[in-house]
Amino acid sequence: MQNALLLSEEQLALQDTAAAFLAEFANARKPRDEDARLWRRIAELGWPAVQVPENLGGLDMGAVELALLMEEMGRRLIRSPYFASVVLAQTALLHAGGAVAQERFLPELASGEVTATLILAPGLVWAPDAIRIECRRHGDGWVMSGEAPQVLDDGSAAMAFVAARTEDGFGLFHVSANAPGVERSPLDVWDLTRPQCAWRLRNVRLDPGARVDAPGKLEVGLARTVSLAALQLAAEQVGGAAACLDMTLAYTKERVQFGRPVASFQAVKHRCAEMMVRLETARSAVRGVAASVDCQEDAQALACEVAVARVLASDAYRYCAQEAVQLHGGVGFTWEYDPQLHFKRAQWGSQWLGTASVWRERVATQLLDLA
Amino acid sequence: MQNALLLSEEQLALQDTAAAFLAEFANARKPRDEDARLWRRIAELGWPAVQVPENLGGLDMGAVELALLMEEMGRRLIRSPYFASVVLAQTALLHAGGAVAQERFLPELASGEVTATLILAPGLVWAPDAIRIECRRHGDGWVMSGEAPQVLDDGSAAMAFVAARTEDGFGLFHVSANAPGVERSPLDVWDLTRPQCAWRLRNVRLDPGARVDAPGKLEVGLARTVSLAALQLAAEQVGGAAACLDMTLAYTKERVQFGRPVASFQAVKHRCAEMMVRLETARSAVRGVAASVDCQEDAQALACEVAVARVLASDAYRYCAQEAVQLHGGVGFTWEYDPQLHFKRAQWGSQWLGTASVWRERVATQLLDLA
Amino acid sequence: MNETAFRAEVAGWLARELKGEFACLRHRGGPGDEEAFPTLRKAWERKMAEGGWVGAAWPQEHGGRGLPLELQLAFHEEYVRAGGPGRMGHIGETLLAPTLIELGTPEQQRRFLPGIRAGREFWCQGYSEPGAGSDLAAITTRCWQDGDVWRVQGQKVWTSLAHESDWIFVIARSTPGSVGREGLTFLLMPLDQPGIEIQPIRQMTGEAEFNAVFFDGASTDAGCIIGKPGEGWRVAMALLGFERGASTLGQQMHFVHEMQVVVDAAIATGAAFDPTLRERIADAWIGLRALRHNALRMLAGNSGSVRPESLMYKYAWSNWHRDLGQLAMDVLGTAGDVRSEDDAVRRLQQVFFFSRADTIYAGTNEIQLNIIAERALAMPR
Amino acid sequence: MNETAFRAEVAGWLARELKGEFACLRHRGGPGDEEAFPTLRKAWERKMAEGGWVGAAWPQEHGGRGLPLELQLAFHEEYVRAGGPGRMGHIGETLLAPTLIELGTPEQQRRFLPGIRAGREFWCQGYSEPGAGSDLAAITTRCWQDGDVWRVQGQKVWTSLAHESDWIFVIARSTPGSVGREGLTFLLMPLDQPGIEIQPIRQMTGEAEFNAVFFDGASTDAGCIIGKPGEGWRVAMALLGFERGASTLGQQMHFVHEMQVVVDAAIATGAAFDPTLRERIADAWIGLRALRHNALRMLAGNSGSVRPESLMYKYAWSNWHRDLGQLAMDVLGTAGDVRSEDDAVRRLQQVFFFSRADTIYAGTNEIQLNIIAERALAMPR
Repeated sequence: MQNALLLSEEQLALQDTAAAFLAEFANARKPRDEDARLWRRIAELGWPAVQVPENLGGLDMGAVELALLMEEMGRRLIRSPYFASVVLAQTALLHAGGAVAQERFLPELASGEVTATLILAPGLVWAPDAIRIECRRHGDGWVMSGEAPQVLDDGSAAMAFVAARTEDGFGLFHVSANAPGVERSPLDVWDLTRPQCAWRLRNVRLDPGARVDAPGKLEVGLARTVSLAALQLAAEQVGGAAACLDMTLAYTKERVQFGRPVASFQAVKHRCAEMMVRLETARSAVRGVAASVDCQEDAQALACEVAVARVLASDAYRYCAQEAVQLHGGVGFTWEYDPQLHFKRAQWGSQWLGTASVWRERVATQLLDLA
Repeated sequence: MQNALLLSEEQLALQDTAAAFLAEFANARKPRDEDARLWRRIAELGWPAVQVPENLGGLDMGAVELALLMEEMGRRLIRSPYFASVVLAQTALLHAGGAVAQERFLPELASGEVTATLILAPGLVWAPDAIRIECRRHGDGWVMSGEAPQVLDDGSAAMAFVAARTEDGFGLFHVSANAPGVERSPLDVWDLTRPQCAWRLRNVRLDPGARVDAPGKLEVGLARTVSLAALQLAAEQVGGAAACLDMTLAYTKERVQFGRPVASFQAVKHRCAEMMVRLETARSAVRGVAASVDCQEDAQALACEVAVARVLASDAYRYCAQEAVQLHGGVGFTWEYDPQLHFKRAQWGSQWLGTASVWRERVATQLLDLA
Repeated sequence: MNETAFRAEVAGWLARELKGEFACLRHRGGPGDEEAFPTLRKAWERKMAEGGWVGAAWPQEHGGRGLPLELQLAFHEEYVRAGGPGRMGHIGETLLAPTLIELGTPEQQRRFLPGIRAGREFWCQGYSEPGAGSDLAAITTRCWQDGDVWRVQGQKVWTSLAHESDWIFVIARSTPGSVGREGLTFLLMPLDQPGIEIQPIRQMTGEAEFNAVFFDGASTDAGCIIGKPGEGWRVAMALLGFERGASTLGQQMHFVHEMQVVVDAAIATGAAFDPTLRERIADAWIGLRALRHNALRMLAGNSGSVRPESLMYKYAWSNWHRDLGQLAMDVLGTAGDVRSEDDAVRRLQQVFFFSRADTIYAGTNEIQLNIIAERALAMPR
Repeated sequence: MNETAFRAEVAGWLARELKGEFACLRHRGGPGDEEAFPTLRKAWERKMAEGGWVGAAWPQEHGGRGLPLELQLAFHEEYVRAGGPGRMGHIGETLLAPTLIELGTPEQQRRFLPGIRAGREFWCQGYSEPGAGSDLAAITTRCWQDGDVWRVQGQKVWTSLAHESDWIFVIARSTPGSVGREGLTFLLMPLDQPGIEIQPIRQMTGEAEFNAVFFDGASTDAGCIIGKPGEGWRVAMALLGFERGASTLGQQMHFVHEMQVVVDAAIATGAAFDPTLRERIADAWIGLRALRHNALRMLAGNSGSVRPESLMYKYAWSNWHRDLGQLAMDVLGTAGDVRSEDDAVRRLQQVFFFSRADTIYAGTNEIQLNIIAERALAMPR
C-alpha cells in the first residue's frame, strides 16, 4: 500500500510555485480591470490545463494537483474564471461530454484563451426536477429558453454549458454568450471576489452540434461533476480557512490589550487552536479524498467520500471566517481588513453545490437506508 | 402588567426552606433503605400536596412553587418517589382524571401516605400509537394485559395510573401494585438516583371504578400532563446544572496546577461562564414558563412554551454535567466524585418525556406548518 | 394609569402619526440600518417629542412622565409592534439623560435635558479608542483645563451616528501620567467646532454608521464636565449601567419582528421543509422566548446581589442575534448572495452582517465571559 | 512482502486461532472493557506471540519482523476486522519496547524485550500523580540510589491495568529540590514486591481499570533506569512520541466497529428516521473518515516541521469518540438507561461512559489546545 497522502516532489513544487505567484498577484483588493491580466498569467502557467488529457492540449494531472492549486487560490481570494471554467465547465465536459465536444472545446479551455461556465439547477446541484431551462427541437437544431438567475460568470465567459429539459429528457448544450437571444446582466453580489451574472435565454437558436452530452452519460456524468467540483470547492475553502487563521494569528500577536499581546490570552489561544483543528481536519480530508477520487467509479460511494471533504471544509471555513472577524475585534468588522472578504466568501461557498446538510443526508442515506 | 418573574416572599421562603432541608438530607450517596425515611420527612413538609386543591387536602399552589421545589431537589440529586407520584401521577389525575377519582386518590397522594406512578407510551410520551397495554371489558370491570418495560418506580409505588388501549379507544386506569397478575421487577439502571422497575401485567382484573379518566378529557389531559411534567423535569434539570457549576467552581478554585488555581486559567473561566450562561438562561425560561402555564389553556401553545424550558434545561444540564466531568480532570471520571451522578441523570432526563428534538419539532410545526 | 388604556393610547398615537411622510420609516433605522433616512428620522424624533413620548420614563420634575416600569415596557412593545423606526435620539434619552439626572448638576440638567426632551439635540458616545477597545481603561485621549474651557486632544473610534449628532460625551485622561481607571474625566463636547473632525469608518457592508472622531484641542466650557475631574470612570460606568433598562424589551420586539421575517422567508423558500433549518428555526424561537423571560427576570430583580441574569444578558442577546443572522442567510440560500431591494431580504442581510458587530461592541464576547467569570462566579483573575 | 498476501496471512491466522476458547474475546477488551477476561487475554497474547505477531514492527535484530509501515497498518486493520481483542501487552510492545530500542542499553534490551516479545511480561505506566495531572512536571514522587538498587517513594495514579501487570515504568524526582522537568529519572520497577501497593480506582461505571500505585521504598536494581539520572523527562516524552505510530490506525478500526454498532442500533430502534440523529450519524461517519485521512497524512509526514495533523490528533480522536458515545446513547433512547447484557448495547454504553476519560487522560483537551497554540501556532505563553 502506497500512502496516498504522500505528496510527490512535483506536487510539492507545484504548490510552492502557486503560493509564491499568488502572493504577488492576489487581486481581491484590486480593480476589476486587472482581472483579465491575472487570467493571462494563470493561463501562461498552464493551470487551466491541469486536468485536461494530454492529447487535448492538457497536462493530464489529477484531482490532487487541482486541489493544491485551488487551496492556494482560496488562500489569496483570487477572483478569476478558474472556478467556473476549469472546475465546473471542464469537469462537466470531461465526465458528461461526448468525444466530439471534448475535442472541440477542451483545447481552447485548457489554453485559457477562452473561458466557459456551467448552468445546472439553481445552486449548481444535479436535481433534474429543478431544471428551469427548456430546449426544444427546431429543424435540425434546437431552440432554448429560460432563466438562470445566478450564474458563476464574471461577464467574460465565452460560453456556457447548460443542462436543459428536452422533449424526452435532459441534455447538456453549448450556448455561446454572444448568441442572439442571450442576455447577460451582472449581479450586485456581496462577495466581490466571486462575480455572478443572470443569464436570460429567449428563443436562442442552437445548431445541431450544440448538444454536447455523450449518450447515456448525462446523469452520472453531471452527478460526478457536482461531486468533483464540490471537492475542489472544499480545497478552495481550506485555503480560505488557512488564511483566516494566519491573519488572526498575525493580528492577535501584534495587538496589545491589558499590557500583553491578545494572542497570549488562553481563551484566544484555545480559540485559535480550535480553528486549526477544524482547518487541518478539513485539509486532511481534502487531500485524502482528492487522492482517491480518480479511481472511485461508483457515484454514490464517490458522493459519500466527497461529503467528508465538503462538509468539513465548508463548516471549517465558516467557523474560521467568523472567528477571524470576532478575534480582530472592532477592525474585524471593517471594510479595510480582510476578515470580511473571507466571511462573505465562506457564506457564498456554503450555499453552492449542495449545502453541508445535503451532503450529510447523502451519507445518511447510504449508511441507514441502503444498508 | 405584573412582572410574572417576581417571586413573592412566600415563594422565596419556600425555596430557602427546601434548600436548607435538602442540603442536610440529600440521599444520593446513602443506602437505599434510607429512602423511606426521607420520603416521610418530605411528606411532613407538605411537598406532595403543593399542587393539590385545598378541598382535597392540598396546598393549592401552582407550577412556580412546584418548580422551586424540583429545582432544589435536582440540585441535591434527591432519590424519592416525588417525580413519579407528584409530577407524573398527580398531574395526570388533576388534568385527565374524573372528579370521583380525584377525590378518591388525591388526598392520600397529597398526604404522602402512599405513592403512585404513571405509565404512558414508552419514554412517557403521549403517543397513542405506541401504547402497548390493552384493557378489555370483562363483566362489570376490566382485564388488563401488557408490559411496561421501564417505569419510574423505585418499587414503593402503591399504584400506577396506566394509559391503555380499550376496545373503542384509550382510557386511564388505576392499577394497584399488589393486584394479582401484576409483576414488578427492579431494573439495573445506570442512574441510581432514578430507580426504575419493569411492570408486567398478566390478565389483571380491575373493578368497574378503575377507569379514572374524565369523559372527553383523556387526550388533552394527558398531553397537558406531559407538558407540565416536562416543565418540572426542566426545573429539576436546572437545579442539577447549578450543582454541576457549583462543584466545578469549588474544585477548580481549590485545585492547583502550574502553580496557580485551575480556576484562574482564562480558558477555564470562559468555560464556566458558558456553563452559567446556559444554566441561567434555562432558569429564566423555567421560571417564566412556570409563571404562565397555569393560565395557558391551548394545548399546542402550552407545548410551545414548555418547549422553551424543556429544550434549554435538558441541553444545559447535559452540557454542564459534561463540563463538570471534564473540568474535574481525572477525578471527574471516578465514582467518588459527584460529576458522574449528574452526568448519568442528565442523560436519563434527556430521553424521557420527549427529547429536545421532539420539543423543537413541536415548535417548528407551530411556526412553519400551521402558520 | 391602566396598562390596557395606555397601550391603546400608544397604539392609537402611532397609528395616527406613523404614516404619510413617515410611512417609509416603518421598521427602518436602528443598528445596521442607521443610514436610512436620517433627516426624516430626526423629524420623527420631534414628532415623538410633541406627542410626549421622548423622556417619558424620566421623572416628572425633569420633564418626563415618570412612567413606571410596566408602562415603559408596554410603550416599547407597542412602538415596535407598530414598526416604529430605530430611535435617533436613544443615546441622549436613555443613556446620557439618566446619567445627568443621577450625577449632573441642576444647571447641567437645565441646560441639556430640554434639548433631548424636545428631540432637537442628538448625542453620541466617545469611549473606545484605537488602542483602548476591550481594554477600555487604556484611554490615551487627553484633556486639560485652559482658563474657562476644557480642551481635548486625541482620537475616539466606533462612534455611532457621530455625523448626525450635535454633542458627544467623552472620557479622557485629565491627570498626566495616570493609568487605568484613575485620572479620567467625563466631558460633554459640542461636535460642531474646528477642533473636531469626524471620519466615517466603512464597515463590511460598505456602509458607514460608525465613525472615528479626532480631537485637536477641541474645547467645551468648564461647566460641561460631569462629576469631578478624575471621576470620569465612575460616571462612564454609571452611564453604561442604564443600558440594561426597560428598553431591552424594545430591542427584543425588534428581534421578534426579525424572527417573523425569517419564518416567512423559510415558508416562502421551502427551507421550512429542511430538517436542519427547521430545527434551527425552532431553536431561534426558543432562544428569543428565553431572552424575554431573562429580561423580565432581570427587571424583577429578585435574584440576589450577583444577578447572573443581568451579567449575561449582553452576551446572550448578541450571540442569539448573530446566530439569527446566520440562520437567515442559510434560509435565503444562494439568493442571499445578491444585494436585494426587497425589504425582507435586505433586513435579513443586514442582520447577518451587522450582528457581527453585536458580539464586539459594548464589550466583546471575550470580555463578557471574563466579567461573568470574575463577577458572577468569583473566579480569580 | 506483497500486501495482499500479507493480509491473507494475517486474516487466515486469526480465522484459525481466534475461536474455540478464544471466541468469547472477539471485540472485547480495550479501554472501557479492560476487565473482560484478563487471564484469557493474557493467554491470547502468548498465542499471538507464538504466531510471531507480537513485536512484528520491531527491527529483526531485536526479535521483530521489521514490518514496514504499510504492513503494520494492514496488520492492525485485519486484526480489528477479525474482532481481535484489546491488547493486554500494548504498553510494553508499542510504548516501552521502542523506547528501549532507541534509548536503552544493549543489556536492558536483552533483559526486557524477550519477555514482551513472548507475551509473558506485561507493563504499565507510572506518570501521573494526584498533584501532577495536566501539570505533569509537578511530579513529587522521589527516587534515590541506595547501594545496588534505586528506591522509590510516592504515589502514581491513573495506571491502567496495574493489577494485571508485572512491571511499571516510573518517572520520579532524583534531584532533591529540583523543579519541573529537571532532576527526573526514568525507572523500570517490578510490581510484585512489598514496597508497592496497588489500589483500584472505581470509575463512573462502577468498574476499576485504573489504579493508584503507592511506592514505599520500593526498589529496582541499578541497571533498570533508562537514560542517565536526571534525564527522565526526555525519556518519558520520547516514549509518548511512540503513541502516534501505526497503531493509531488499529484504534481507528475499533472505532469503525463501534460506528457500525451505532448504525445497526439506529436502524433497529428507528432512530435512523429521526432527522437530528440521522445528521449526527452522518457527521460521526464523516469525522471517522477524516480521522483516517488525518492519520495517513500524519504517517506520510510531508507537512513540514510543525506537523499540525500530529499535534491535533489526540484532541481530534478523543473528542470524536466522546461525541460517538453521546450519539450512541441518544440512539438507544430510554433503553440506554439499563445496564445490558446485550453485546451491542453494552459496547455502546461503555463508549458513552469510558470515552469521558479519553478527553482527560494522556493530556486533557485543555492541555492539547495549549500545545497546539504554543507549538503549532507559536502563540506566546
